[in-house]
Amino acid sequence: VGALDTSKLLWIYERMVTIRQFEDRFRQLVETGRPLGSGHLYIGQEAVAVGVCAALEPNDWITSTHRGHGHCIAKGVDPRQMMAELYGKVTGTNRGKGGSMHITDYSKGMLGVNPIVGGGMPHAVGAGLTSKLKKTGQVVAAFFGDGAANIGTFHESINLAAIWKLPVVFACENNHYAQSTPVEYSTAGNNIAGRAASYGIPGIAIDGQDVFAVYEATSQAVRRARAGEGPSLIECETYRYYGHFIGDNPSRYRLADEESHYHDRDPIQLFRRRVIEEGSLNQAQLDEVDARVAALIEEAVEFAESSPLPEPSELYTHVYGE
Amino acid sequence: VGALDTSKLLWIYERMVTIRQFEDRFRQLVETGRPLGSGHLYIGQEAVAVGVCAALEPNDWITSTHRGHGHCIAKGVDPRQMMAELYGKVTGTNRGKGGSMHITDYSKGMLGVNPIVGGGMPHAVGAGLTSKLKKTGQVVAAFFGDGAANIGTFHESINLAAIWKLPVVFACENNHYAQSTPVEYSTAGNNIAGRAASYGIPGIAIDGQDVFAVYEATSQAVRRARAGEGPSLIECETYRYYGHFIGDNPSRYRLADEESHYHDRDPIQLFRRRVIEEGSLNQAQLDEVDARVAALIEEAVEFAESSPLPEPSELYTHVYGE
Amino acid sequence: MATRKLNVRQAITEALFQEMRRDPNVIVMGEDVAGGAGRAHLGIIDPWGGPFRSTKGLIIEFGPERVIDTPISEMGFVGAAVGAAMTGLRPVVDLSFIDLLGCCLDQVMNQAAKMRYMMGGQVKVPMVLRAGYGTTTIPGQKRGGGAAAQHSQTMYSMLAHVPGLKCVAPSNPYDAKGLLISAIRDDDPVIFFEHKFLNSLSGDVPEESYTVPIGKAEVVRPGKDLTLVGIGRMTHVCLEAANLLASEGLEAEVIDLKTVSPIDEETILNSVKKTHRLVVVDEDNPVCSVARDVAARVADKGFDYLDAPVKTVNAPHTPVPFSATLEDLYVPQPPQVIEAVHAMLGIGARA
Amino acid sequence: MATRKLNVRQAITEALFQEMRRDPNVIVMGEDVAGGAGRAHLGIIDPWGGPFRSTKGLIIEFGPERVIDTPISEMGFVGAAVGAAMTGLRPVVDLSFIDLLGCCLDQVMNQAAKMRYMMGGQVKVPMVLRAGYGTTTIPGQKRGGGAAAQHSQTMYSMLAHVPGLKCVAPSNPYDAKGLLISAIRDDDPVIFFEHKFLNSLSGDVPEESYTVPIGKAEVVRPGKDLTLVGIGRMTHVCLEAANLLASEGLEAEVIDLKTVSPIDEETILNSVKKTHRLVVVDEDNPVCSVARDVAARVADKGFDYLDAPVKTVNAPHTPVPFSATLEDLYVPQPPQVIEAVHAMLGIGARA
Ligand SMILES: Cc1ncc(C[n+]2csc(CCOP(=O)(O)OP(=O)(O)O)c2C)c(N)n1
Ligand SMILES: Cc1ncc(C[n+]2csc(CCOP(=O)(O)OP(=O)(O)O)c2C)c(N)n1
Ligand SMILES: [Mg+2]
Ligand SMILES: [Mg+2]
Repeated sequence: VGALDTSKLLWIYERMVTIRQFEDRFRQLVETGRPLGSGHLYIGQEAVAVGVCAALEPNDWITSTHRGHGHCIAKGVDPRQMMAELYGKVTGTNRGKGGSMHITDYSKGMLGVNPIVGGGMPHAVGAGLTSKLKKTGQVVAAFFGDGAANIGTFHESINLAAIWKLPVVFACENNHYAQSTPVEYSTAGNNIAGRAASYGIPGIAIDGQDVFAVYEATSQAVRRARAGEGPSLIECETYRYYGHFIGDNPSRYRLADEESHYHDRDPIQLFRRRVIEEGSLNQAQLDEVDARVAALIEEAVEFAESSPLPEPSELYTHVYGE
Repeated sequence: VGALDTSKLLWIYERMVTIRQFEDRFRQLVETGRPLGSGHLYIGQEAVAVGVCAALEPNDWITSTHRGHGHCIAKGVDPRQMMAELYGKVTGTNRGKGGSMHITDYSKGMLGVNPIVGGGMPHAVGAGLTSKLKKTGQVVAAFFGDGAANIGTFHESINLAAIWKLPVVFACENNHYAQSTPVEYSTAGNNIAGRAASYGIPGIAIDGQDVFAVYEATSQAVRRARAGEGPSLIECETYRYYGHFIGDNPSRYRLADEESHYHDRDPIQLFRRRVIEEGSLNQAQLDEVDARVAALIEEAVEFAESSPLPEPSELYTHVYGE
Repeated sequence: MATRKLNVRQAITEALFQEMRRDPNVIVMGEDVAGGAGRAHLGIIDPWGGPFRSTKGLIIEFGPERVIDTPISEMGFVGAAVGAAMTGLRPVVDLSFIDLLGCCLDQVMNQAAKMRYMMGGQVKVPMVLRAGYGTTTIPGQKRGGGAAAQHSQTMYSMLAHVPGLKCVAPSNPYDAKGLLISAIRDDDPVIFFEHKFLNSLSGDVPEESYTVPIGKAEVVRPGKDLTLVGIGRMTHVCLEAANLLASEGLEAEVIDLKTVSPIDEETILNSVKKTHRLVVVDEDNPVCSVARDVAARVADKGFDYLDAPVKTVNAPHTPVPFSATLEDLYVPQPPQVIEAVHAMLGIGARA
Repeated sequence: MATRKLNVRQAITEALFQEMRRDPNVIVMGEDVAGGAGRAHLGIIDPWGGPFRSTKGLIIEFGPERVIDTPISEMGFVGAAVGAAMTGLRPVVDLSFIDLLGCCLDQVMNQAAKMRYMMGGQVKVPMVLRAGYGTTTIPGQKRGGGAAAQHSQTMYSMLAHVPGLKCVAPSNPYDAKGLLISAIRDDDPVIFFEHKFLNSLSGDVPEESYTVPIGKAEVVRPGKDLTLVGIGRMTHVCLEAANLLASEGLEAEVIDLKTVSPIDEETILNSVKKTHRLVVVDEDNPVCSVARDVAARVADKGFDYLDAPVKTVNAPHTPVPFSATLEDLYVPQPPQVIEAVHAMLGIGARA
């Protein structure tokens, strides 16, 4: 907690809680028969997105995965526009044309949820090139899953960023599963962080449930990136509380022990306990955030419900420019 | 040399010399205006192909690269049929339909020269799967270049072979260049062998000009593979004497020092010196091989020149079965 | 033997069971084709059974050596299937979504498809690549959105273009089973397109093993006034349109193309010879599509039969939008087919 | 300003120089686009200048930050170009051979092409992907063989199919320069097809910068009896065929398509309206090809103009063979065009 002031701590808490409440609400809506699509819930992993984004500046960039709601909220995307996107409304971030798997807010440096596994990693390299060439000082954080560590773009992207010394932070969210496939089956070698050695860059495995650990590791990687020393790889050990998508029952392929272990290490509860114990924030401050966020999420749902659908002509627009 | 008997030593020498003479002859034919295509010469790297294949059984498999003449000859493909293939004749290994970049002899376990960089590596994984599933005990050696170490299939193939403990030997020919790009530019990290650690498999960097070193390292990897312990990665430091293809002038991007260093470490001369010094073979035995190979290559050219072209109908055959 | 109702997914599962029993060289590979790999000792076995559950149960009977979960390494495992096929196995690869062709095209187009030819006939590559395609839109049914631009494509046109590949796209459970069995027994690489909307479509399927020939289209409704050619889900759209046209007094002949490579020209030309009019309905994007390919063949070889412009109905030249309200407009439906028929016949839009 | 003779390769180089001078956001990336990267301190700079030498000299003027050698990582560097384009640069990527699309299709088809749409117009992806295509066959010239199945493909049909991409295939140095400048200034991803055979073709090119519009075809030879549509090298084949046809008393109008996505229907329809006959000549494989696409459009929108079957001439549905004797047969040449014209007109083969 040390270096973080109250407003930063509240910022962190608010973003984590926003992710949690946003998705909980979305899940309920889907499960109670609201006519929405499915989605890949981020719940349980909040400390990763928020810890990473806490170490970034607003004009820094992130790339994301299929499980991207958390990344969006952490980077400052408006939950109202996000909810409207999930409803397929024209007021959504992407005018309803992208949905859960493509939420983007360029103005926030959020370069797109990207459901092709590994598909966003090269974009981070490209954004890093832009930053380097234009000397803007911007850093790019590339989120990816444990499953993505076995696809070619992982290898190619990290190698490219390393040889070009680009300001990219590769943030692996190792939630132990790719769909129902356990990471220890799919992934040879000791751990994903260790693969950094192949590219001569720092690699570190950390507790992804501890937002402070994530923030700390990312801050160090960001310093390195901004100093022109190149990319880093951070493997965050974490867990998704729900299935691969809404509707998937994870108890078919996960062990109850493991699930309860991570529920005991809930990132939001860990944060609350720690800041209260250390006296940096009090219960009332935290509860006030919870309430504020709850109101915001309510507003987001209302906004989404009451927003108009895209006009039929939208089918044909934005294929090309002009 | 130790364990190798005279016939094996002669076998090794003959195959290295066959590669050298075959390609020297092909190069001369092209350079003196014979109407042939170009090709990627293997000359200088003979110890790798022959050292690897010396450690394999005839029914083991290899996959190859665009620079594949050496791999073919080392695995026992008939130079006459190879030369006919280069001439586009129907008596060629591939009936003239593949050419230099696709020479294949399935009956020799040579699964194809493959000019898509990294394209052959997954095939080695697949052949390894066949071997494992059918319990044939066959091993697969996958040749690839230093440049190929940066493409996604390198990563995916080694990871797959590692998690499935397949009998594959990944043999990297690090000749320091991919086209004109030096390996130290394109390849982050210390060396390619070191990337083996990412997959928890043995990785070793050896002198690729020393056929005994290559044979030794491969033999060890093959033992491991046949024992069901999985793949290995061997990085062979080597050099191509000519340009990337016939017509490319390498002195535009290589240093004279470096070139002469490797000419001093010519794999065939090293072999000759060593076996003569150690008294395992004598000058006459070696010269006899040279002469025999020279006759074979002459025969190959005559065979190719006098062979018929494919019939026009061949354009349409072998697209599909039946 | 008996015939039961199965849906397309179940028909596919049955074909896989029967072929794996018949031929020990048949293996199944893909992400989560069983699921939870390596955890059998913890009692976890087969929790997924494939992205659409069509490989469920295989691992129980055939074990993890023949039902192989893969990491997310499309180029790697599709390429491994190519290598395995070259060396004696018959892999059936589950690519989940055809959109993921983006991650393995080299192995499909440059390797699998061309191997036999490049090697002068020395090798064959008997593999099947199964992939879900299309959207699940049901026009008018209220829902937020679909699977959007990267998980809803059709894409058979791109692969039909590639020499050396065969491509099939069954429209019903009977054909799904028979074509999959044919594909597995075929010595060439076959891309097996499974329409996501049709997976739950039910129909009569014999219990025993049987084949449906690759490369043969079928007249699924006879008619004399015009020919409608459909592919996959579009066959059903054509049949619905034919019903509506019948009420206008137009008897449409409907052909289910079934195989998009090679295309059965003969069946189509024979029909157009009789009807003199053709509309091809295709869920893929229009440019260089199977629909336009069929139209061009008929405009060449069947020109003298034609009494009217050849019409094609495709999805628009746009990515697939998420919002249901847009996705519903994206996929061709009976009204668009009827509109094309009217335009072809010079019938003005009805008031 | 003056006009000189340049070949296609030189025209491309000039376009790159001029655009890089004009706009500091334009960068060039690809394998060995300069070559020997990282060795400037050893006096090694620009030893390759690209696989076809068309980026030669750029690094001298623009330095290694804007002329970027890449490792062999097609998915990675094409994807990096997408990310760079999204964030403000204008990358011109050299893919060497279009066949290597196999290794980067996802970034081209799923990412670059669809980004603007999926994101509801928030971003643009102004990038150019340059790629060599085609064979260099010169029928009758004795030589062993060509570049075979994986280094000779045409493939624009597959990419013309993809919404969100534009695809151009110039047939001469003037258009190469003008279309490349247009492509670089375009805010959408443009695939720039460079025919390997045409690289050394020479023609008049103005010194100054100019654009040739994307999406416009051109009548390069007027005629009244039939229309020949060519693409890239095939435009020259059409012109040769037109000369031969003239000696039979047939005046062929020849159209150079220039852009294969979007296709200029209007120019083609206007021509067919006049000539009533159409042959489309395309070096790509036939199924779902640009040739058949054009034929289908005319069989629909130009049906009433047509007096004869619409003919298409393509490479066969086979991979590209190595042996020169076969490769010569693979690529369409004037005799096949004339054969198609005769077949169209019902003229029997001459004895
Ligand atoms: C290239 C690719 N392959 C497969 C899929 C199907 N798929 C979607 S998410 C997923 C699992 C991803 O696992 P991981 O990277 O660990 O992320 P997580 O879902 O755990 O957040 C798979 C296989 C895909 N979308 N893209
Ligand atoms: C995927 C792919 N990218 C690029 C090329 C063009 N190319 C052919 S060989 C080559 C260099 C390969 O270098 P390396 O792997 O080191 O092998 P070497 O030529 O040194 O034997 C390149 C870039 C290709 N054929 N395939
Ligand atoms: Mg995961
Ligand atoms: Mg090399």
